[in-house]
Amino acid sequence: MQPPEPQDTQDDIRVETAPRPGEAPVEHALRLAEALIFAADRPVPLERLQQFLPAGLRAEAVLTLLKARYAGRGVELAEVGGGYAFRTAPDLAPVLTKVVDAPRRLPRAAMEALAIVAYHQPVTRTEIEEIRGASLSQATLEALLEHGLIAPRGRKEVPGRPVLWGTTPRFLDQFGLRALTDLPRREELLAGESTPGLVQAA
Amino acid sequence: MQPPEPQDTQDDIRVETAPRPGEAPVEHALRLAEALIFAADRPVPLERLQQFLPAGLRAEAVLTLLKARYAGRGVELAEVGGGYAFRTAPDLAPVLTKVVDAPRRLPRAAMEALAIVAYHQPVTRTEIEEIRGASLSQATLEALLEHGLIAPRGRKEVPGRPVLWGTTPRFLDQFGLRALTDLPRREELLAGESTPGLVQAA
Amino acid sequence: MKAQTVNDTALHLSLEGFEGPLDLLLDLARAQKVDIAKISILALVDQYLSVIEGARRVRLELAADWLVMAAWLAWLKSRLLLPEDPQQEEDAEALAGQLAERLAELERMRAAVQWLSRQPQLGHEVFERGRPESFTVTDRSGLATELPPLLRGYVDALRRAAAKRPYRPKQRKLWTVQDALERLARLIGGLPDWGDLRQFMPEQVLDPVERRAALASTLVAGLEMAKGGGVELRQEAAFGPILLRQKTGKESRHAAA
Repeated sequence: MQPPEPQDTQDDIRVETAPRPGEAPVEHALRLAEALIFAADRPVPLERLQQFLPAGLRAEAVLTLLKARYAGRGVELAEVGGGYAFRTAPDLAPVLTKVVDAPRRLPRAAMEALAIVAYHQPVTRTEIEEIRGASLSQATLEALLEHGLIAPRGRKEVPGRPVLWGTTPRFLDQFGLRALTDLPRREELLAGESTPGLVQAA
Repeated sequence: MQPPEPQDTQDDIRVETAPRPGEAPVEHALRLAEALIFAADRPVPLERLQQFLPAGLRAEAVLTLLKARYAGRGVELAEVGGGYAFRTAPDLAPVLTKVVDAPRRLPRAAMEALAIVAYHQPVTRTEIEEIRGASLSQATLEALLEHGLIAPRGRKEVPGRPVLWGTTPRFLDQFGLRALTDLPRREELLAGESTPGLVQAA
Repeated sequence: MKAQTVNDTALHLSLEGFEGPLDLLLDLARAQKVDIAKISILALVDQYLSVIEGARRVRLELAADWLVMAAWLAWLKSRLLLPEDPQQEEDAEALAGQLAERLAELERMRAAVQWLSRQPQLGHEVFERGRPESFTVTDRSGLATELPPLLRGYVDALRRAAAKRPYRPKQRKLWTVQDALERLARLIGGLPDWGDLRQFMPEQVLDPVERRAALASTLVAGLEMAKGGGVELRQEAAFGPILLRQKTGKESRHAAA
């Protein structure tokens, strides 16, 4: 029996196991990383894995090995927003959608609003509407919130103090991005876009 | 996030994906089985997998190969409850287990009984009941014993020779006391109270 | 949904399916040129206005924002074509530039949607583990204890027990006449002379009420013994001490009341 301690007892404690007899430390680390990421219900941050590794082993190195081991398999190691996760190979999707019910795809208005939040965050609802040139329905906003793709990021210090919206790690995970910088740069979005000088031929 | 498997509606639909260029049919079946079992929210029965395999391939054979591929790894293919599922290797589960302390509180009756033992020890169960003005359940007494907070201190030489109870060192430890004398005196607790019964009860 | 053929001469364009003036403008601009940055604002204005006119012929009521945009574009066109002074022309060009930039930004966001839609999406093209395992174990064996609840429990218990007990006045231990008779009979023999009645009272009685009762009992006992002739009593003054002695032979036989 331990005295009361309502905190996680392991977040700041290094936990290590010895490799099994005849098992190389790297192999043991690989097995641990594999089990940890496999079991988790969300991407595992690098630091979380590092906690379980002996001092000499870097989590990045272990993950690189693990990624190589899973390359080309039915399940692959992916780096997504917030950490590492196993994901099924995209070419197998036609079969998997028969087994696992896919959530409904986002409607066009929601995708546009999401793209605007991703590129203009933090951004208010009014600003989204200005960019789209159309009003944003409450249902659309709620769909994005419900999917956990956007979240409030404080308020804008203007009259009315409207909520500012930003994307979540779940957004990155949803689209297989490691970070927002994985998105194409704004200037690259329009093919052949040059400096927007207006040619005003009458 | 996933709605339940739409099992019944699709049992008779055969969906196959073609092997990728240069991929052996067996290798493709392995990848498919791997992804299918990974993504399913329940163990995958043999027949379900068979549905997605080309006519010449037996699901048993594919699963035997897959099992061999995962043998000794951090994650293993296990046959559980009517189907196949991935499961963390048993030797790693304890390492990954995170213990969250959620200490319980003593119920009120136990707390009162414990306080009476602390102030009146050595004391019989009947005496505790008299002081509390309420009966003391066996469960309450046992809870205190189980937590090691009280212990027998001989018997009272009256008819029936009832057990006398006293507090333990663990009691002091649990409440952060160096000695019983660290407890406030009864008069300090009841300062300013002149209920006649109280004097008698003491 | 967008059944349209953008053509300078004949425009058969329905507003259905457009999400607002900007959406329509962008569609018109796209038809004009591949590079959105190089569109002709004047041509765009003409196209927009003719679409709106066409729509008004079919349907009188048009949402206000379509008309506001039409009015603004007509004004912009007039400024671009017939500036009253060079300063106004500059302003008009800046406004036209802003419009072009708004259209370009909307186009960029549409491109971003395209890009995102091509990404393998979780739950559509790639799947996460269907049945994650949890390695979190809740240890409930510990005991949360603090001293204050213990002390409060004690006080509560005592208070509750006290409240339950019915109030009984303290029982008085009264010195009965019988007690006094016994004590007098035992002590009087050892007294050589007159003694104060109070000497024969029990020493252990300290409560004032009980002392007065004992005094009364002792007096009654003395009178009782005097009646039998065993002792005699005397009081020199009102409220003075009452004296008492064993009766000896035929001597004085006055008794005090």
